[in-house]
Amino acid sequence: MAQGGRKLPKKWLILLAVLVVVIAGAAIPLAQSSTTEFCMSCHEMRRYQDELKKSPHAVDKDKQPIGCQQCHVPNSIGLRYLTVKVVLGFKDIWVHQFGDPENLDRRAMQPVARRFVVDENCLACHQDLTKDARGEKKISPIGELCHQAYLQENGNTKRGCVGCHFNMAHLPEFDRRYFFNQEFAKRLSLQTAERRR
Amino acid sequence: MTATGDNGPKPKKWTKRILWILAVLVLAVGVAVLYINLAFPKVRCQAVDHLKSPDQLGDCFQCHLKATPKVAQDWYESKHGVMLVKCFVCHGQPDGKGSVPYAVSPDVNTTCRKCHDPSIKKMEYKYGLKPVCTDCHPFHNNSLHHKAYVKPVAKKTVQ
Amino acid sequence: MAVSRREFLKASAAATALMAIGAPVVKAAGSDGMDRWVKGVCRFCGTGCGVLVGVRGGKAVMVKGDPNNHNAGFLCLKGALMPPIIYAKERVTKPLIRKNGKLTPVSWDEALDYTAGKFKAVLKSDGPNAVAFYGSGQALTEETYLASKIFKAGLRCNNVEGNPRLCMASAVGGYVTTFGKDEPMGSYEDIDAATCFFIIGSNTSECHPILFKRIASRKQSDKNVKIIVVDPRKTNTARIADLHVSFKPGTDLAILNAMAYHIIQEELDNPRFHGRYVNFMNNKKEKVSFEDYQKFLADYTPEKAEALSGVPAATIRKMAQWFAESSATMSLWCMGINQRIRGVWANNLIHNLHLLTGKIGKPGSTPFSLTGQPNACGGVRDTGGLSHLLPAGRLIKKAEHRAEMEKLWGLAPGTINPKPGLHTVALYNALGQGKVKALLMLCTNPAHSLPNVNKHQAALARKDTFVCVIEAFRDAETLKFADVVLPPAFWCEREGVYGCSERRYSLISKAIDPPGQARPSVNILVDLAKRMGVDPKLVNFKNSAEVWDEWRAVARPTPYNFWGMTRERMRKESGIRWPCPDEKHPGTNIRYVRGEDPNIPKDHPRKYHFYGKPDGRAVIWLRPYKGAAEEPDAQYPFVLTTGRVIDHWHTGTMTMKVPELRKSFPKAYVELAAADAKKMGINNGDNVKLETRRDKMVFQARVSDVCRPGLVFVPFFDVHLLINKLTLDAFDPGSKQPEYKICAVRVSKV
Amino acid sequence: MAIAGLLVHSLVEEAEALQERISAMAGMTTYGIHEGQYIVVVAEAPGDQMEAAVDQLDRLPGVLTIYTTYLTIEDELEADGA
Repeated sequence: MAQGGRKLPKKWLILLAVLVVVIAGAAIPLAQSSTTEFCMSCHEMRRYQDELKKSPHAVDKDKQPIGCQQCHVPNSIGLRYLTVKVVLGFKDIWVHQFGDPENLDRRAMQPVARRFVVDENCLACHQDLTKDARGEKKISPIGELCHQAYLQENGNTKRGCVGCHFNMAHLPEFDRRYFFNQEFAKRLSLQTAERRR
Repeated sequence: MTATGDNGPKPKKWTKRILWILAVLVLAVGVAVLYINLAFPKVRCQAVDHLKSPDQLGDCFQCHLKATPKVAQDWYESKHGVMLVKCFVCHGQPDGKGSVPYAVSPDVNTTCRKCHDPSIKKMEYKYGLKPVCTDCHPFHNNSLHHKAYVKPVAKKTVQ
Repeated sequence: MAVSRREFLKASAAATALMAIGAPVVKAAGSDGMDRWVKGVCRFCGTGCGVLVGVRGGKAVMVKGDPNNHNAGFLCLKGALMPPIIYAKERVTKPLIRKNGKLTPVSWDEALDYTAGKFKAVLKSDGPNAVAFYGSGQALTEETYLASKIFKAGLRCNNVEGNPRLCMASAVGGYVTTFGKDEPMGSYEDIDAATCFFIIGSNTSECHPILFKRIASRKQSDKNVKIIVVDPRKTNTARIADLHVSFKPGTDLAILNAMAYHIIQEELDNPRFHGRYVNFMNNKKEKVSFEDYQKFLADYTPEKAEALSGVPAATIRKMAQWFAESSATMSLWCMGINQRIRGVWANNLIHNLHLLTGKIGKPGSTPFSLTGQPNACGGVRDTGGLSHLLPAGRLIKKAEHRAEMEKLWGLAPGTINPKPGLHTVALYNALGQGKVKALLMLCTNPAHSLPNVNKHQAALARKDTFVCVIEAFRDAETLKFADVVLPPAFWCEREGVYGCSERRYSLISKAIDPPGQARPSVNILVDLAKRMGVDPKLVNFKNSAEVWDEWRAVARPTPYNFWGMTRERMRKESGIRWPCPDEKHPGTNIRYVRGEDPNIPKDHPRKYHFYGKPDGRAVIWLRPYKGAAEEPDAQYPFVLTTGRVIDHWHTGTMTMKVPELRKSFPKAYVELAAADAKKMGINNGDNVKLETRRDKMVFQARVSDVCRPGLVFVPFFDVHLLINKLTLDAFDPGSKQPEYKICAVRVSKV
Repeated sequence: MAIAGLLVHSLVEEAEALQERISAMAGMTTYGIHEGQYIVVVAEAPGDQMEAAVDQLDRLPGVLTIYTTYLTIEDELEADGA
């Protein structure tokens, strides 16, 4: 088999090289397609960026604007990352190409979008669940109970930051009446007023 | 791969291979779908088992106004909210000791029938019984027609 | 046309209908797992919703709404939660006598003989005025009628009182002084026809939820319906209000008079109506002219009312405009108007607005007094269960009424004591002074619900007074002072009639047997009366049905005639509204109107005939303004008001047995206006001390925008935090109803 | 007096009470309950008030719907000398 051994590594080597090329080849477009600019290349996404600018997640704590991928694409490269990139990527392209991108059914999209935002991305910036979003004040007693239920210390909400924290970045029309969205809605209405003038 | 007689009956070998490929494909898709449903659950918050804080337990609305503000406001502004049909009437008591069984999403047929039995019978006669009430009548925000009610939720408590 | 021809046509009409039966038959509704459904009425508020009690294996397992009664199958959040109360472990199942300080179980004979002995001793030593009976608007009609007969006829004692004195006496005074007869003339059906609702002094959404639902549905069905809610608290009722008017507590008389002023000034009144059907009378009961009424109203201009009440004159004008201009106006009021130092006058002023504008006796137009308790109307007001009344609107002070009753009850002339007995507050004062020595109580909890309750608890605690209580729950506050406790059958464990706010008498059928040795109260009273030496002929009733038949006969010669409501008919139908003269009569929707009210002959010359008054004319009273008994001052700057929440019923003896209701309102709280709380640095949940001239107590604060600044509210359901220790027992000189709604209080952070 | 043959379809539990109440109404005669929920009623009322009478019947509690299976105003025609 030794003789085969000499021939074999060459075949495996080629395979390995091809694999590396394929992965590198795939990684680059995957990485490139995970940037805000890429998202904005489709016109229908413009509205989402406008909303993001007025949302509590417009900028992070050192005033850098937050990109789409920081929430919608799982941080750690892995199976989730691949699933999101492939499943959502394919869906986006399909809708952009064959769907009706100009008037998307945001009410139907909301549950799907929330489904694919992983907690890991939220926890990337908000590590301490006993502190408020900026990590300064202690959260309210009710908030504490909720997070204990999230961590399954007291009761069990069965996962999901976005299961409770709604409209953190985007605010469709039908959600603007809720009292917890009042500031966000007011900022948005000011923005549309400016644009109309 | 030891080659059997390479001029064996061609079609049988091909169909076997296609079948194999199909099986693998189906398996792959099945695994993918299973994985997606596991890794990315449809409903992100199911309150499988309610928190255990007895003193807080009584007043569902005060706590849920903070914990799940959307549902709380939907209920408050719905006709059930105006009529003070409070949470325990349909959902029961989280510790399960109440006379109404505890359910995050109560069984629509028995719960609605408690009050709306006559109108369900009338509907049943005229249009036939639709199994799930909430298909047409959304439970929390059964909307109220025109300006009949003060819409926005008043801040229940200052804090 | 030959009769046979006609019969033939009718026969063919029937035949075609029978043939049509061939149509597909819809699945009959199942009985979802119950052996049988027993018809009854809810045990709680004066709305009087019909219920069906689901009985399985001899146990009441479920309660749901009766689709045939006025509530069409709906119940409020506590209506269906009866089973945990029926089977509460605190149920009294054996008679108890207090022996060296502890209530110990004894046999029925021992308890009844002991009680009868005590009563007989007091009767012998101090005469009939030293005993008393204190009943309830939650007892059955038959029980109250029987007790009233036992005391007034049997013992010649007029000290027969009941807790409707604390809630409905002013409404009775209002109706009797304005229309001559008690009870509203409209019904719940008016809600479906009204285009303007004038709700004053009532938190309808929490105290009469099903009526609130009906009002809301009416508003939802017609965009033009206007709802005015006049209440210093912006309660849940205001959520469907087009106009919520908050005013300084105690100034409602000025507002009502100012509305009348505006109606006349804008000539929105109905001179033809009040010219033909109304007399104007001043406070000295002298007839005056319409011009005098205008002169009287001159010092109630909206501007003057604004100065007193803090309600902008424009708002008062707008209210009056809507009231007068709507096609059908229904006014609803409750304790906010009744429990006042001048509750009768407040009732009169509301009736004035209806009589002035002619908005009465037409569908949707009626002044409708909401009753607190399920049987205050049918049980106590109609059967004469108060110290100045005789059954069916008769008065003790009227000789011919006494004579009539003596004939009906088969008594020797002059048996009934001509002097009316003691009203509730006077009764408990007399108990405190030792003038009354023996008290029998039925189905009520005065040690918790009387105003200025410290004084009255002391009265009950006196060693030389004997208190016998017929009460179903061991942990009621009053049992601390009871010498004897007799266990009654509770709610659907015995049969009997409840009469609700809209003159509807409904039968509660017996669904299950009472626990232990509990007995129906009618039998307890009969047995006790016989042992007290009352002539057996007066009380030979075997069950409540027989008492009902006698009561029907007694009411028959009066306008309260409900002779047609036989027991069988009551079992079949879901409540009938009196007057109902015969078995075929479907009951009356509107009174005092020819063609609607059976008491008015069909050919009567006048369309509206207020037969309670000698000349058939109602009265618009010239009632001057009167503030509260205890106005806030420098020392006690706030106004304290008390009331109910939807989750609990009165003293919570029953609703505290239901896990959900106990959890949703575990203890009482003080509701503070946000502005006041901020000024005093009180946050939501802090402890706050309330102090009045009578007592002080600490509550948890609930800061919200419900109360207006300067007002605090405390619900009275909590047995551990008896707010009635702080309230005032000043009462309306006319109706003797105490003023629960207003007293001065000092609020401080603990 | 017009005559109408009506089939009143009522809720099962209320059929008894409803028949009682209908027979108590002027100009209405009932012919028993069938299948537990159909009440056969023959209504007699002046032609112009028949519609109001049926409407009043319809508003009774427990009534699901009413079929008119027969209607004649023959005798009124006769009276007008038609």
